[in-house]
Amino acid sequence: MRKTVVAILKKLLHTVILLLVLSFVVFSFIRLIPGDPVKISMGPMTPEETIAQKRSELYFDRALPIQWAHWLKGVITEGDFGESLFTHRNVAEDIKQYLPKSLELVFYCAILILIVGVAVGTISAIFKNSWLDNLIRFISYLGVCTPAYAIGVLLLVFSYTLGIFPIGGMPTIPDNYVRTGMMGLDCLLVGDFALYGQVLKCMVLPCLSLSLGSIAYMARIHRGAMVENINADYIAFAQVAGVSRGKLVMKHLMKPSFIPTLTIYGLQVASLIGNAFIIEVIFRYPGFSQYSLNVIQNKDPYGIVAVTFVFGIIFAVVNALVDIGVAFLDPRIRINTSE
Amino acid sequence: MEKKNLALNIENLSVKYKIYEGILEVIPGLSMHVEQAERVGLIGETGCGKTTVLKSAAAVLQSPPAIVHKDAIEVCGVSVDGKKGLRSVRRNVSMIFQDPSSSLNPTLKISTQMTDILKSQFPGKRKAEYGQMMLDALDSVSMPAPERVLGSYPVQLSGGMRQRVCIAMALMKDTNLMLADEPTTALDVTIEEQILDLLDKLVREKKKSLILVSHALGAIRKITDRVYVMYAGNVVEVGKTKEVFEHPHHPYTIGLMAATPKLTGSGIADGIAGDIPSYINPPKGCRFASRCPRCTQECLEAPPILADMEDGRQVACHHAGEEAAV
Amino acid sequence: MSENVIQIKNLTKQFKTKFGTLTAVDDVSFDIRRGENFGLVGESGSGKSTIGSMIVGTYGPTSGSITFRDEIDISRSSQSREPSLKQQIQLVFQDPGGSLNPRKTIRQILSVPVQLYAGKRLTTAEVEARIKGILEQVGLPVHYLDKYPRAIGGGEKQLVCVARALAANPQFIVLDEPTSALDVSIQAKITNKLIELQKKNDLSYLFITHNLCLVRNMCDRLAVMYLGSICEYADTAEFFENPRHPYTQMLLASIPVLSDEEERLKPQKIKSIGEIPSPLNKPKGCPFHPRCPFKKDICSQDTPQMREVSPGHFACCHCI
Amino acid sequence: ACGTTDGGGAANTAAPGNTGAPSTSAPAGATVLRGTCTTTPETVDPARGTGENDLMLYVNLYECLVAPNAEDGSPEPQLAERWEASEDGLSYTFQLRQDVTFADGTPLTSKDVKYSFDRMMTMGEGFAYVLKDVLAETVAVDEHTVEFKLSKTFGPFVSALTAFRIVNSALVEANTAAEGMYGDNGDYGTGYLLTHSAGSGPYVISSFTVHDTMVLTKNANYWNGAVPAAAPDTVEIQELTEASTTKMLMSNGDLDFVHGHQDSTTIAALTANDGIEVAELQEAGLNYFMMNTQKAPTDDVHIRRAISYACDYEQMKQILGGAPDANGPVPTNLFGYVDDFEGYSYDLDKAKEEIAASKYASDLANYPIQLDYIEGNGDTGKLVYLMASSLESLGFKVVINETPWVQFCNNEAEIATSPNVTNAFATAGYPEAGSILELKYASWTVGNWNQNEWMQDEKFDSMLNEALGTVDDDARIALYGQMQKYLVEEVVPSVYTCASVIKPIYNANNFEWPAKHATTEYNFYYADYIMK
Amino acid sequence: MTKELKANAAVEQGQNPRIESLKKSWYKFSRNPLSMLGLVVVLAVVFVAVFAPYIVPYPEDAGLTTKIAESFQGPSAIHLAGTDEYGRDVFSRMLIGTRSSLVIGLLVLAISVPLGVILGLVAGYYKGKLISRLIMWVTELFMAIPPLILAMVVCTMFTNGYLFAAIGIAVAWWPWYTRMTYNMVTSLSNELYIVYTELSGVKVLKILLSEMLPNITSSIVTKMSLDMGSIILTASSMSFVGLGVQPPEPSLGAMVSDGIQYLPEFWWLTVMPAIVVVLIVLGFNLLGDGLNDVLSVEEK
Ligand SMILES: Nc1ncnc2c1ncn2[C@@H]1O[C@H](COP(=O)(O)OP(=O)(O)OP(=O)(O)O)[C@@H](O)[C@H]1O
Ligand SMILES: Nc1ncnc2c1ncn2[C@@H]1O[C@H](COP(=O)(O)OP(=O)(O)OP(=O)(O)O)[C@@H](O)[C@H]1O
Ligand SMILES: [Mg+2]
Ligand SMILES: [Mg+2]
Repeated sequence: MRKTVVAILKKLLHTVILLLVLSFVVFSFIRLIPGDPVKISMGPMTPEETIAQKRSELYFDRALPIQWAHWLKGVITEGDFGESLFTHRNVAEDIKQYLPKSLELVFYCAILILIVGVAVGTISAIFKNSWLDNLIRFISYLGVCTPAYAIGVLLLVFSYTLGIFPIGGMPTIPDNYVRTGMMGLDCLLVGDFALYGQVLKCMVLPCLSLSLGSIAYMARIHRGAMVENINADYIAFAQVAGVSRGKLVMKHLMKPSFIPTLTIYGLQVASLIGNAFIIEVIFRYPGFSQYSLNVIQNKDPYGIVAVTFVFGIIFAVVNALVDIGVAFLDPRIRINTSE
Repeated sequence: MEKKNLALNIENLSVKYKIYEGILEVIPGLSMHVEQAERVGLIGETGCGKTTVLKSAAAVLQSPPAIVHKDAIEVCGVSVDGKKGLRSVRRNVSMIFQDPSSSLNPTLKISTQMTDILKSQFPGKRKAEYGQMMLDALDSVSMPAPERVLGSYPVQLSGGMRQRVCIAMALMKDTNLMLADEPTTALDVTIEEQILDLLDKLVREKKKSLILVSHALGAIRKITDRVYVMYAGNVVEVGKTKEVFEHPHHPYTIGLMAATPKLTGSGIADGIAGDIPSYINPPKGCRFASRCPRCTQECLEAPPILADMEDGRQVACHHAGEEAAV
Repeated sequence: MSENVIQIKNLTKQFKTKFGTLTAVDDVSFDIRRGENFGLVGESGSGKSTIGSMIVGTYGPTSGSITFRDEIDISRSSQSREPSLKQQIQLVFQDPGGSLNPRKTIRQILSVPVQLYAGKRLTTAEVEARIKGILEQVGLPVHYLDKYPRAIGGGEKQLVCVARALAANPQFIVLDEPTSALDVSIQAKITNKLIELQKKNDLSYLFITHNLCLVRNMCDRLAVMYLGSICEYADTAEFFENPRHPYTQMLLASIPVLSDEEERLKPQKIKSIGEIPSPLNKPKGCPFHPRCPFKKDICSQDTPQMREVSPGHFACCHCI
Repeated sequence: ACGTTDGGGAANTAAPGNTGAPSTSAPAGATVLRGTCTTTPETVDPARGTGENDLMLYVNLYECLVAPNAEDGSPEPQLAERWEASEDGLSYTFQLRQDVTFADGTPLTSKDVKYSFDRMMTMGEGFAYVLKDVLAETVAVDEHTVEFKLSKTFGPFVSALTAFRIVNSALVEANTAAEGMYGDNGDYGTGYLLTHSAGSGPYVISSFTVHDTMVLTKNANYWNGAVPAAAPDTVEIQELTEASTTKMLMSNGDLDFVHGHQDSTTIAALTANDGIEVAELQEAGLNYFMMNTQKAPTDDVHIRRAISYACDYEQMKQILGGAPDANGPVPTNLFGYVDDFEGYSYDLDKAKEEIAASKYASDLANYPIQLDYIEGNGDTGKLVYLMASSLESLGFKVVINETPWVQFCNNEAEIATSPNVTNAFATAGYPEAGSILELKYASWTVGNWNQNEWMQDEKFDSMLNEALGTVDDDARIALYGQMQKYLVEEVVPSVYTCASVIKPIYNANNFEWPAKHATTEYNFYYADYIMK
Repeated sequence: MTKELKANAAVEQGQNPRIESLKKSWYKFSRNPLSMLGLVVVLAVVFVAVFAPYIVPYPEDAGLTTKIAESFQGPSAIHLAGTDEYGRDVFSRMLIGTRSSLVIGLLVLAISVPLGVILGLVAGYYKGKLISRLIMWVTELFMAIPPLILAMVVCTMFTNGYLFAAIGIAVAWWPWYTRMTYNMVTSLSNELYIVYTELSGVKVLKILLSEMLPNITSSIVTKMSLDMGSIILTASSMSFVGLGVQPPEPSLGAMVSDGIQYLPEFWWLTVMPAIVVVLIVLGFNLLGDGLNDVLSVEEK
């Protein structure tokens, strides 16, 4: 297992290097696009000298490699990702502000997806070909094909008419609560459970809209994996050998079936953050996706680089976690990489 | 024959598989029985339905895709019908599968898999007791270093060790009937011999009934008393093992024996040309007809019935007793 | 006819794997004579296919040499071989299904070697004629040409593979377990066909198998491998009458046979014990010593050398 | 009010505080006013913003020497008691009030004024451009006297001061980072002012999360008597781009007001609810179709006239919910507006005549007109569609582009990427015609999105310079008048669709909207609000 | 069953085997009602996309028409899916919007599939060599970022419009084809028939094109069909935030996003185009699954 972890860490490092190269590519791209983001950021009538001054402060008047090296130096030595032209402050600060909120949202979604997706998939597989199974399959097929924004809008309208959940926004977290930047977690850390409850309540709709598609997909994958494994010899063997039915399904069948599910799960969770912006916009959730959308639309150079970088890291970390999870579940992999 | 005393009785079993291309009529109507403490062999070409028969006997055939009809399947007098029956039947059979590497759960430790079996067989014991039982079971299959094996995952074991584990697990259940589906095909000859000897010994010691399926005709000859020869889902010949091997009656059996290379170096007969017919729309006459040197019009029209011969053998051939023709 | 088709000297092949170096073939020497059917027997993982692969040039050996017809050094991988050499050494695999492209008809499959080795541009008619000729040789009906591999049986597929090898008009064919994926009844047909074709076309075979009975019935000479080394190597008849190496004896003793007559031919006093070790951690000394009932101290120290125990009969054991 | 519509150019929905759950930041019993807008300001720094949303915030936090008065927007004293101009118009001396303190209690002195002006002029952002070539030096004569030395006469000088806000120099200096792009001045406090206020206004920023929420609380030390008790203790403004959410929150009662250019359907839907009302605030701005005078085919004045005739003014006004007429380039409510010329009316026949007179008459199909507008900017899309279909009926080929705000700005920055015509609202930077005339038609202000006309008209430039340099009000108005006439009759750079009216929606059950102020942003002066 | 028999029989008689095998696949395919449903939907979508301007009731509504007086009418016999804020017929716009969805989907595939597959073939064949590592490295580079973000970044770097939306998505899409092809080629390289052709000295290009490519086409085609759905979803998510097809040209995602501000009163503005998106995606997914069934079964 240790060697597996080492192997995975190596892969992570590899990704970081990849991302550095990518940041260079993005830099070049941004320099190539027409338009002057610095000028735009400074308002319509700002004189050219001031803009030039700003440009030079941001290293935008230097050759690409120099600019990139400067940026890289900042990132490495002081975690300084450069100044965002969109928020006028250090991108690192922006990340600090927005990312935890998105991570928290995604965290709840991830839990929801895992539990509901697997549960539904399992039920569907156990009652294979029954009307329940068919119904679940039909719904999950629809779920996979429905864009998240449509689900979001639907939930918005429903909840508006029924008035159950708040339809947008988050409670204000007092400044002295802030520790991690994750709203719910901060409330918990402080011990304010009432506020935590409110945070949770506000997260219900964005969470649901973001997860339903993935839940449907997961249910499909998990059902498929279960159904495939039901036919495996070892299940028949365990059955004849006398393993009880509950154990057979929940342990002997579940564990191997979970391997493909987990891989897909990782992909889904990683892409949640990237896909969340629409939901964040609709539900006024002040998260990182929305920020990404903004910096992208504003062609904010350092913002875009940081956003791609952060997403890359998240992707890599999630994948690494999945790799570890799979290695944990599947001794074949664990043993093959560590012997 | 006193049916109550049979370890296994299958009457007129028919199995179809529903697949994408259509319906495979694999087993059209098969009967077989195993007496108490009898060891029976089941041989036949790949895909002739041996595993299907065993799985139906152990009531673990997946349906769908399998569609099973039968007059009766009884294990030690208990019919597999109904939920209760199913459970008690499963309690009365053990089975070893073709491929040891696919019949152990790759994601669970050997000890976990064994404990789960023990827990359902002997509920409410302490952990240490289960541990001891597992060690005993592994000992009984002469497993080297049983402790290490218990802590391992299947991938960490060699093929021979895995098969031993499977046998140990199958033996944990105190059953009358043991079904062994090609327990040695995945193994090398020298290891195969060890496993067969082991199986033979255990079954003899515990006076179990055994069905052994194997491609290795030699193994069948060594271990079993009686043999069923199957071709394309049908039993074509039944008889005492030695006799069938020495004097096969059915043209398929004859071809099979002749085609098997001998240690004597007497050359190899030309074998049987052709393939098993498709199970989708199988021929309405004898399923062997297309490959049979004795084939006549009759064979193409009506399926032969398994008929008693004077020497106690049963053969399903319209031309039984015409060995000379081959 | 004592001219050697293939001469193998001190052939060694090591693979670098994640878990260390794996010596798949360890200092192996033998030769195959012209027109001979040479059997290579051994348990799974003993390195038989690796030898075959080196002969056909899938990869080159780590050390040692392979000589073709006493003159041409072929211990190089296939890329650096000239086409004529590739043509003269052909290969038939164990798995007939896997060795035919499922997307091509038999005609397309066979036309590849026909055109490739013709040495000149052939017209469609010429190609067709040659393909039909070859198909006839292996005894398949012409209408098979338009079928896809999945539409024909396993035995027939293997015949197509043989036909494809023959289409190159080779001198030597490596047969890597050509029948072990097939049923006995079909195996017989293929082996007989192979023998027939060998006679007709003056071919030499390296016949790789783990079925000793089959070797008994079709090979002229054979070598037995265990964990990458050859432990015994002799004429077929001599070998079966007088097996010398403990492993060969154990192997012979383990063969399940169909009659009492055969039973009597088996060595009686030896029983199979132990497990085959992984080639990754081969035992020191004689690779067989952990399982050997006759082992002495020296067996776990020194690797035994191949010795000629009687004319043409070699064995590799300290105790002989 | 100033030159830009809101930063995002989007429908200015205003975000309420927290609607999901009651606010926890305000103490119990405190009144909270919750609003939304589509883009909240990026900084609290008064030297940087010029957008409507920036100004709405600034008026609550900062004060100027002079402020526009409520009736007509003309300057009246705020921090200054009085002022006088020198004879030659090159020096202005301001006497400051003595009782002013900043929110932290520090008294306001001439040092602060000098610091604020120096800071703005050095930074060069925001409204600095107005005085860029005019203000030579700011001198703190004594503690409460400031003298501005001008390098040339500038008629609208006092008026322009309404855009220059005074910051607490001690506070800013104490929070200035040493490193920055302003040499000795380090970052000039820009970092601090990103999220903190340093003014003397009735409110202070208590929390500012960029592009998310800003929370204002009452300034306890307000110098001008306590902030009325009826005014909200806390104002929470959230950024909210999704109109549907805004709408639902509003009708749920979770929201007190929604700022900005909502489209007419939303307004109609919302006002149907009990207590929800709409305020109509006419800005010192217009809706313009800005025609590029440098690009074919709009470089031909006949084509520009044709477009002016092709505009269905009545229907457009209707689409915008009955906006007042625009007559000429200067908003009718702006100081310096003159009405002594005839504008254009919807007349397709005249349009055809003009086309026939143009050099592109035979070749219209080869000169497609690219028509851009800002994504999500209320009902402007409909105006553009109406115009485009009208033009197509005249035989033009029209390509429409709905452009995100930033893209829009980017395109306008260079002539190469500027389209033929754009539609946008433009407003004056300070309450005088000169402001909008300069912003929209001077040859030196091209490259900003307010001027897609790309005017390079020497005659106009000299007229403008003359007018701006004229200190006498009446003379200046006369000159403004000539310029307006010249533009409408000879240059025809834009189509003046109608006046710009913003329509904030508010919940009259929750608070009472104060009397209307002539200058838009002062309608969002929360100290005047009366909570219920 | 009789049809099956005939199909079998035809193959037996050795008519053109390729056509016969196609016929057989078609027969299998046609027996699955869901796959057929998918096919029908996809055909309908294609038909609509091609002929929309000729069959819709108000073709002019795809353009600059404004009929303010008719705006916001609910679904009725005259306007099947109601009218929007400009008084345009939503039904007509939906059908015409289908076209842009499809065109973007096809463009993306047309760019990413050849690119991805060629790179994958080369990288797979030369596995372990420098060129292969380089290709796979670049592939990974592009896969390290969520596709939607990547597509948007690329998109904003260009101007708006069909082609650039397609390029943006394609930039995020090709790596998946490269990786898929790479994986298939590397596993094919171990297939004995490839080993054989390599050993017998067949040229690399021929191995890649005539031995390998036919074996991966069915997987690629299946993936393409499934991807069409995802691409259309992605494109609609992008046009939801204003990237891609520009108004007045209708695009389904933009219709939904424009309509959101009129919720809940004028629900048809969002609900109708959303249903169409779901339907199109569903169609391609069903078709893809159907193809997958037929083609992968055929492989065995
Ligand atoms: N789950 C299944 N679905 C569809 N067809 C099946 C299934 N299981 C078995 N079959 C078919 O039934 C036939 C008989 O299968 P079975 O496994 O019983 O043969 P067998 O005699 O055990 O063969 P082998 O010697 O290869 O193990 C085969 O043709 C096989 O294709
Ligand atoms: N390309 C390779 N890389 C690494 N190890 C290999 C490779 N090819 C073969 N081996 C290893 O070399 C050893 C000998 O393999 P080989 O295939 O020659 O055995 P074999 O005698 O043909 O066995 P079988 O009867 O199973 O075919 C095995 O342990 C195998 O795992
Ligand atoms: Mg079987
Ligand atoms: Mg081999």
